[in-house]
This record gives sequence, C-alpha cells and structure tokens, in this order.
Amino acid sequence: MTDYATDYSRGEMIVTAGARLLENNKVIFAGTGLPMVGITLAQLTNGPGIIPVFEAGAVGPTLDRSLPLSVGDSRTTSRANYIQGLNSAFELTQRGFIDVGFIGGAEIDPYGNLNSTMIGRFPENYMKPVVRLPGSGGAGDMSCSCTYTILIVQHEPRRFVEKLQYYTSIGHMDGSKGARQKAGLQGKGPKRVITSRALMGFDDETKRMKILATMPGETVESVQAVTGFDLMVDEDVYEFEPPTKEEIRLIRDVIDPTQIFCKR
Amino acid sequence: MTDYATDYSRGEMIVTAGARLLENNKVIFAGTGLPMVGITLAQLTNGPGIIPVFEAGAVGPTLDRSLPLSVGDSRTTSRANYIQGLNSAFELTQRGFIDVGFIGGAEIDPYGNLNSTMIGRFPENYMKPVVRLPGSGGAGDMSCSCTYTILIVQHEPRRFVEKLQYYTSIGHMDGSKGARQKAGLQGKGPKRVITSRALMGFDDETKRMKILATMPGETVESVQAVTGFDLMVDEDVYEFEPPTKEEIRLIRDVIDPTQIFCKR
Amino acid sequence: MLWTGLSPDEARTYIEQKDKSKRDKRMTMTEAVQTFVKDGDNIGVGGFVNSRQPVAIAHEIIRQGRKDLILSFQSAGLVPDYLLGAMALEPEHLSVQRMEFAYCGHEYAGTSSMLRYMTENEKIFIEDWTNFSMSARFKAGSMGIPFIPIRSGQGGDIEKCNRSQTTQCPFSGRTILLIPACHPDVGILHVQEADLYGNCRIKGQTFTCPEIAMASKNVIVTCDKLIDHDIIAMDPTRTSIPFFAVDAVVELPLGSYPTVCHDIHYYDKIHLEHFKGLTDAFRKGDRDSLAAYYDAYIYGVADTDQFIDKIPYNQLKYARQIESRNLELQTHLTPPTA
Amino acid sequence: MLWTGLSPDEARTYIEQKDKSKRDKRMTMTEAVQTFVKDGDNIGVGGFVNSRQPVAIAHEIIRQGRKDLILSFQSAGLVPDYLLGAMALEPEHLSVQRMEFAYCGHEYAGTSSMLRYMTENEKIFIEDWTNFSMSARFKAGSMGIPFIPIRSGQGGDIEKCNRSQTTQCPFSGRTILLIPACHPDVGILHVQEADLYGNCRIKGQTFTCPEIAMASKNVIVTCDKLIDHDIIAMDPTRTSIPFFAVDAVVELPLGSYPTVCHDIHYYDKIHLEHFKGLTDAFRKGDRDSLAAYYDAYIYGVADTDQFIDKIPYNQLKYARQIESRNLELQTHLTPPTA
Repeated sequence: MTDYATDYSRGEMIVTAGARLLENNKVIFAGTGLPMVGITLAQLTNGPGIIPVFEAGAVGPTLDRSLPLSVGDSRTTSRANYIQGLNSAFELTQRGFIDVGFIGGAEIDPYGNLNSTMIGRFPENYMKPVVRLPGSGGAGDMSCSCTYTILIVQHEPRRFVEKLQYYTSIGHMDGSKGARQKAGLQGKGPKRVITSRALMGFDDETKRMKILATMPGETVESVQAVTGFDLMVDEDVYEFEPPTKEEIRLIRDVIDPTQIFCKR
Repeated sequence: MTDYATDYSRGEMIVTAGARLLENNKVIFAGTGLPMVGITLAQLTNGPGIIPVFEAGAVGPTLDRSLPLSVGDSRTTSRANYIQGLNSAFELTQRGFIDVGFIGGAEIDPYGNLNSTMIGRFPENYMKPVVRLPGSGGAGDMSCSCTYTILIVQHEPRRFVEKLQYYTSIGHMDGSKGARQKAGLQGKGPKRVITSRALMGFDDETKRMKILATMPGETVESVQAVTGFDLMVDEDVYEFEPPTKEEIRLIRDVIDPTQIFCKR
Repeated sequence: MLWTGLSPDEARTYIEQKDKSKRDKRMTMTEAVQTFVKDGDNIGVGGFVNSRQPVAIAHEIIRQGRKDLILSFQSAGLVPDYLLGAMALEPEHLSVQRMEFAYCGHEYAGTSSMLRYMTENEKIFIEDWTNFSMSARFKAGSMGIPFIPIRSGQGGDIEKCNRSQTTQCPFSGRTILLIPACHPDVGILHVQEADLYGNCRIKGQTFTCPEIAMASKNVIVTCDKLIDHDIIAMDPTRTSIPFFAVDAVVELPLGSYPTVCHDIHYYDKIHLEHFKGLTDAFRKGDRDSLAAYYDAYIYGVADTDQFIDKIPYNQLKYARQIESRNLELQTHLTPPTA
Repeated sequence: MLWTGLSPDEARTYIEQKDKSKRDKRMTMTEAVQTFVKDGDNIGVGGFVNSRQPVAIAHEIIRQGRKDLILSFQSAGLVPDYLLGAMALEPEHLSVQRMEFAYCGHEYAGTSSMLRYMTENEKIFIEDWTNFSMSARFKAGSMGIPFIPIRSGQGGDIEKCNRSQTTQCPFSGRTILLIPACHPDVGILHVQEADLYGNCRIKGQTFTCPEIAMASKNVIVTCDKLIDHDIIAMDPTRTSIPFFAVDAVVELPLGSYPTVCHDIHYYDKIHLEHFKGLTDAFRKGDRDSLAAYYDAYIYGVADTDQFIDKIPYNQLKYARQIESRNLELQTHLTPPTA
C-alpha cells in the first residue's frame, strides 16, 4: 500500500504532479521556478533517464549541486552532456529535439495561452501598464517549438481568465483548427495544465481547457469556483493521487530544503 | 644594396609579389595553393603581425608546422587564436572582419571576375561541360565579402579572357557604377591581380584591369601579348622589384621545400 | 525602419575600417568606459538574468553618468536594475531611454521593481522580444546578416510590440517571422579568462556573450583572470571570442559579483536580496535607502576592488566555496546570514 | 520547390518522433550502414576536402552497394571520388544521381578526375554552391529554419544553377540571397572521440560536422577513440555534437585514413596520390587499374582494419608522427617513398 503524505503544501502538490507527468527518457526543457523542482524530483523518482535542457545552454545535466536558483545558474551544468548558449538551446527546440516544455505563467486563458508581460489595457497602455511583469523570457519560445508543453499556473479566478490582457506565450490560440500551423508554429502546444486544484487537459475539438483530475480534497465544483472561465470536464475525471511521503521527503530534504521555490 | 635573386621561377615571383602586397597587421583570408605560400612568406618577412584566416575555421595561426596542403589541414591551426568551422570563418568575413581575401582562379576577365567552375557553354552545357573544374569552394564567398581581394592567375591568353564561360567569383561584375552594391555584395572587390608577368590593378572609372607594374624581364607589350583582352596601362607603370635571395631562400628552404605549390 | 544601435551597413563599414591587429588592449575600467560608452549608446548587456552580469562595468557607467542609453539583452536582472535605479535617483546624471529585451527580473527573487517603476510611470520606451528572438537578433548581427528567420515569437502580442515581420517562407510557403539584427554600439561582458589581446575563454554556458561581442561596434570585457596568450594558443578551440572583436580588456577579479560566475563564485544571495529589497522599497516610496546604497557601494567607491572590500568576507568566501561542488560537499558549510 | 533529402517540415516531424533517450548506440559498421543508408538517400558528407573525410563509412557503403544516392557537402575530395569511382566501375552496384556541393577536388593534388568523368559524360546531376552557402544550408537545417539569408554567392552564375532566391531585405531594403536548408537523410561523420551515447568531441576545426549532424535525419559517426561518458560529463563545453543527434557510434581507429585527422594522423600522401593517379588513368581509359584497387582495398577486405592492414607500416607511422608537431620536430623523420 502506498504511503501517502498527509501534510503537504500547494506547491508540493504541483511539483509532485509535474514530476509524475514527465515521461522517463524524454527531453524536457524546464523553465524557472516550480518546473525546476519538478524535473529534479522526476530525475530522482520515475524519470532517472530524463534529459533536462535549460535555456542558458545546458543539455542533459544531473541536478546534484542543489536546486538552481536560475535556468542560467552554474548548477544547471553539472555532469551535462553538452553546453553552449541560448541560441543553441532554442535552436534545438526549433529543430524538434525537445519533447516537452515545462513552464509557468502568470495568467492563462481557456486555450492555454499565457500572459507574463503586463496587466493593463493592451495595446493602449503598453507603455504605461498597471503592472509590468518580467516578460516572455524563454517561455514564449518553448510554447512555440517544444513538441508539447506542460503549464503550471496558480489557480485563482484572476489568473484563469477568458481573455488575456496580453498574449505572451502561445497555446491553442483561438482554438480554431490548425491555428498554430497557420501562424507558422511547429509544436503541438499545451497538453496539460497543473495547479494545486486540478490537472487539466484540452478538448480535442474545441481546444478548451478540461478538468482531467481533481487534486485531493477538491471537487469539479471547487475547481470551477476558482476559475474565471467555464471548464470542460473529462468524462473519466478522477481524483489525483496525493504526494507520497517519499516524494515530500525528497522535495523537503533533498531538492529544496530552503524553500526557494517550493513553499511549505 | 638589395641582394636580388637571379634564379627564380614564375611561381616564386608570384609568391614574392603576393607577400609584399600583404600589409602587416591585417586579417588575410588565404585560399589554397600559392596564396598559402605567399602568406607564410609575408609572416616571415614584412608581415609578422599578419593574421591569417583559413576557411575551415582557423583564425590567426603561426604557420610553423610546414606548409599546409589544404586550407582545412591541421597545419593551419598551429598556435591559432580561435578555431571553429566553416560557417564561423565565412560569418567573420560577412561581418567585415577580413581585410583581404587572397585567392587564385582558373580564368579571369577584365573586371576581375573569376571562373573556377567549368569550361564549356553555359548554361546550355552546364550538365555536360567540356572540362569540369572543382567549383567555387570558398573563393566565391571571399570575393563577395572580404573588404578587398588580391587574385593570382596564371598569365596565359586562354585564361585572361574578355568574357568568362562561367562567373564563379564575383569581381567588379560588368564594371558599371555600384554594380556590386546593387547585387547586394559588401566587399569592395578585387584590388590587385598578380601573375608572373605583371602586377595589375583596376581603373577607378571603368573598373577594367590595368597594368601597374611589369615583372622583371617583361614589358607592357609582352604582358599584353599573353592577355586575351586589352589591358589599360597605369601612367606610372614601373618594373616590379625581383625577389631577393632571402625571399627565395625562405620559399625553397623553409616554406615549400618539396615544391608542393611553388615549383622551381 | 528605425535601427537602434548601428544599421547592418553601418556595422559592417565600422568593422571593415577598424584596426584589427593583435595588440595589447588592457585598459583601466575608467578609461574603457570613457572611451567606449557614449550618451545615446545602445548597450548590449552580456550574461543571463543574474549569471555573469557585467556588474563592474555597469557600476562604472553609473559613476561616470551617461544619458539616453538603450539597453539590449535577452534576460537580465542586476545590471538593468542598477542602471534604472541610478536613473530613478538622478535622471540628470544617468538615463535609459529604451530597453529591447525578453525578461527583466530576478527569477527566484521576484520581479524587477525598477522595471515596474519605470514602465508603470511611463519613463522609458520598451520593446518586448522573447529570449530566442533577442538572442537570434544578436546572432544575426554577429553573422553579418541584416535579419534572420525564426519559428517563434509569432502568433501573439509580442510581435505587435516589436520590429519583427511576418512573411511566407519562399521555399516551404509556411508563415515565418523575420527579425532584424541587433548591432549595439557597445557590448559589455564579463568573462572568466582573457588574454591581453582580447581572446576570451568563457566557462560553462556562453549565454549570448560571443554573439554580442561579434555584433557590437565596440566591446569592453572584464575578466576574472588575465591569462598568458600561450594558454590561448595551446588550445584555440576553447576561445569563445576572438581578439579582434574586443576593444578593451579590463582585468577585474569578481567583476560580475554578486551574480554567479561559473567556476569562480556562486551568487551572493545576501547582497543580491539586500539590493532587491531596496528597489522594492523605492517603488513603494522609500527613496533614501536606495540612495544610501548607491552612495555607499557605487558613488562612494572608486572601483570594484573598493566595492568588494565592503562585502563581508564570509559572504565572499561562501559564494566562492559553494560554486562547482555537489550537494554533499556543501553540507559542512554554514551559509552566512545577513 | 524540390527538397532533396527531407523538407524542413519532414525533418522536424522525424526528430520530434525520434527516440532521443541516452542509450548505448554502438554498432558495427556493417550494421550501421545497413540500418541507416538507403537507396535514394541524400548523404551529408562530413569533413573538408581531404580532412577528416568519413572514408571507412564510404568504403562500407561501396561494399554494400546503394543506388541513386545524392551527395551533399561543402568541399570534399576522397569520399566523393571513392563513391563516384565505384559508380564508374559498376553503376549497377552503386550509383550517385546528384551532387550538391561547392568544391570537389584535392587542392594540392589537383582536380577530381571522377567529377570530370561523371560530369563531362553527363552521368550525374550537379548543383553548384559556394563553401559558405553550402555550409549555411546545413546550418539552417541544424537550427530548424527553412532558409537563411546570406550575403554571398550572388551576382554570378552560381545562383542560376541552384535553388537560392534573390530578395530584398525587408529591413534594410538591400538585395540579399535566401538559401534553403539542407536536411540529409543520413549524415556520415568521422570524429576523434565519442562516448557510447553519441556525444562527440571534435579536435581542431569542426568544419560543418556539427551542423550536418543536427540537420540530418540520421547520423552515423565513426570515432578514432571511444571514450568514457565521464570524460564528456567532466567538461561538456567540449562536446561538439550532443548524443541525441547521433544514431550509430562505430569505434573505428583510423576511420578517416588516408585523409588527415587532427591530432591523430596527417595525410598518407602516398596512398592518396596513388588512388588519385588511378582515377586520372581511368578518365584516360585505363579501367583495370582502378578496378584492381577497388578489388584489393575495398571489395577484397571485410572492414577498415583489413584496409589499414594493407597500408605499409612506415606510411602509417610517418602519417602519425608528423601530425601536430612543428617543422623542427619533423626534420629527423624520413618520409616513406611509394
């Protein structure tokens, strides 16, 4: 019988779910923050053969020097297979070498588009936003060219919105058929969205977000209640397995003991 | 009094002239054959600060491992400053880092265009030439993007022709004003042509080839006699200084003792 | 079409005419910035977020003061914050008119309060790109081509905010984005090792430093260590930037402190977070604390040695010790506290 | 638009679906060529003229026989000559239908008689490029872009013979050439060192080997030395090609002999010139001598070890001894004679 943890935080739930979704032996382009914690957990559990790629240029490192504080950190290079720079990492992505892009965003719409640029009216107030966010970084590139992406977003109504204030990282665009192909994009776009409330996918037809599983303690209703648009619900919706004690131990003792990205 | 050699070959005259034309401290992109001998002689005489670049990727080597047999040879890398590959070498050229391209060609026209692709009717017989030559190699690129070029051609009437059978490496095109600029090229094109008979430049107005100096033993008339088109003659035409004993000693004893490129 | 920095033709002409000889390029920091950083310059900022940021060069630019700068980078943290902070305090002494970038922030340590202050108060012009498109702009510049096609950064709002152009690929017929080269007036870089001619060796990721160097009109490099030219000549495949792309070599140990410098030192988190906290406070109205920092750590010191002298030794020592070692070898070290 | 090899979309889809795991990719030469070289394939040939040419792979392709091959390279000597020679002797066993290239010849040792024979008798289709444009085609392929702009190869007849297109730069308004990416079906490369996963270390110039590897659908690598993965992981900045771009790793000392292999051996001029002489003689009508060479050195041996076994030891020894040393250290060596 699996030994589940009973005491875990939202971040820890997200990280655990993310790690479990990463297939072994795949090439994963990890963004900064929780994705880095997730990929490290995956390497220590179900994905010892995972090949992490970081945008600053490291390919296939073993993350054994403690959690990197940045995707450009020297800690992303330990025992790597190949190291160059940003152009190289993104060209690998453009060429098709990256199976999964694992990224976070500040604001998401039903089609998996992300905003990490600004809060305010666009384009009118582009030069004078209400809140200026850091900008695309590499997420805007991963979302275009990784074979598919897994997204992490904080589950709050003001972050799950029908219409973004700014479209930074492209998901399924307006959901229309072949929209990404027509725009010249190559990757298939977002496949999963992970939050502390639910695991979501996208409807094959409409490309709108769909609950696949609820996180422990949540219901379809409680998830919908914190979402600013109507979620579809998968016919086989299920409850996601909680983190195991071992997963939590690894996060707390080994991966992020000082709670840099994963708060308790 | 300068101690001139009395016994030297045509190749040795060309190499000596080439070496003397190379300014110290300039970046010189050297093609295969006599240009490699010339740049080595320059490094040993008037141009110790010359920075050779070879298209296979070596920048700024000291040519102290014996004459390279190829521009891709390991001997072009000795004590270099920087080594990458072909794209890097040609991108440096495109960016403007190469002062002089020093190249050879099989057939030349009055405007310094070169043919190193085929003898035969073009385009009709492109797929079935009378003689197929090796092709552009890097000369077609150096001719476009080095700040200027110095060309070496065997001085025979069938090689100095009014119209090329194929335009491989671009010189002053048809001689019209701004022709290179209009075609999208960046470098200024050929500045000098060196043969065993003469040193030639190009008229500022017409861009046609012009005798600047005759090699020892030659006259304007003897040069014209082996040229398949009318040469202009500079008003200050002079006789080129013969090789010194020291230059010939360096070529024979140090640079090309087995006469790989420079026959006696 | 507005080219910020140099147009491709200007950039080509400048390099053509430049003295590319192999000569001693050592300079003092003061001299390097005086010579190569002018009012109105487009500055290409090396490093990535808070990794190998050219902090010492930024400090000197702040000390000397410059007006109407343009900052170009893919992702950066401390250097734009330092420059924007100087502008926030004394716009008559230093000002930034425009930034072309993909990300300005501090990853784990949060967003940039200086970017927020400047944009939310409409004090600078911004042009958004992605990390790849900005990197590829430097790459196009370094290659000597006026533009490069890429397959990202399209389909959303970013392309509406910048000078990219959508076109059809003439070969495949598919939609693709064309982005213009970036040729900064001056590239500012910190590397681990350089020789006196300017040949640079970068350890770990190169970020976009080689591309910035080759794309820029002039380049200032600070290095942790000046190494013999013979070491370069022994293995030229390790040279990341060739000498003729560099104009000033400033030997400056810890020139990217408190950001991380691969194999030399890790972040000084305490100092980074201290400064970050002051910028946060500034945005909320506390001007004096930030001004005091500038007076103490930048205006009040003559150079980087004096700046480093103000860092408690145990912070410096810890940053050096935890770099390039695995977790087990870090466990016996006690992190310093603020 | 005809794409030889893969179109950019096909190339992208293939790599997307490929198993990119880090696994043991060692194979015998026979197996590697059987698995990855098919009739009709576009073969990207690594090396440069007679430097680090993938001779052993070419020999095995000749032994196994393939039809309607396309050869893509910037500059090559021995490998196209070997393949064209095999076709000249027995077109039913091996044939090349097309070459896309900038230079085919032997520099100091003269033009390629096999290229002359094939073209002057109209037996193959040729497409001329320049060294840069062909290199940039591989580079575009490796970067995942369908074309790349370059500022050379235009204004003359070359652009009339190939698939490049002249256009106006949408930013600067100047004329520029667009060239299509090249995605070979299989890249064939010889490198000095590789690990069992396919991470490759190239010593000296990389030529266009990394670009060919990243652009191709599949890649066969022969290496002089198989090295521990730990050596790769110790300094990943020295990896020239990452493992996931490689499909077969064949440990094969002297796999590029008799061409030069940086730090391993210099040319075997005697063997090179011997073979070159036979191709010259073939063009003038002497079929038998060339056929005898193929029978003795290629068809008559099972593998590269047996080929090397036929090289007189003093030639082999001299080629190794004169590599990577200065002139003075070469003077006491006596060059072997044919």
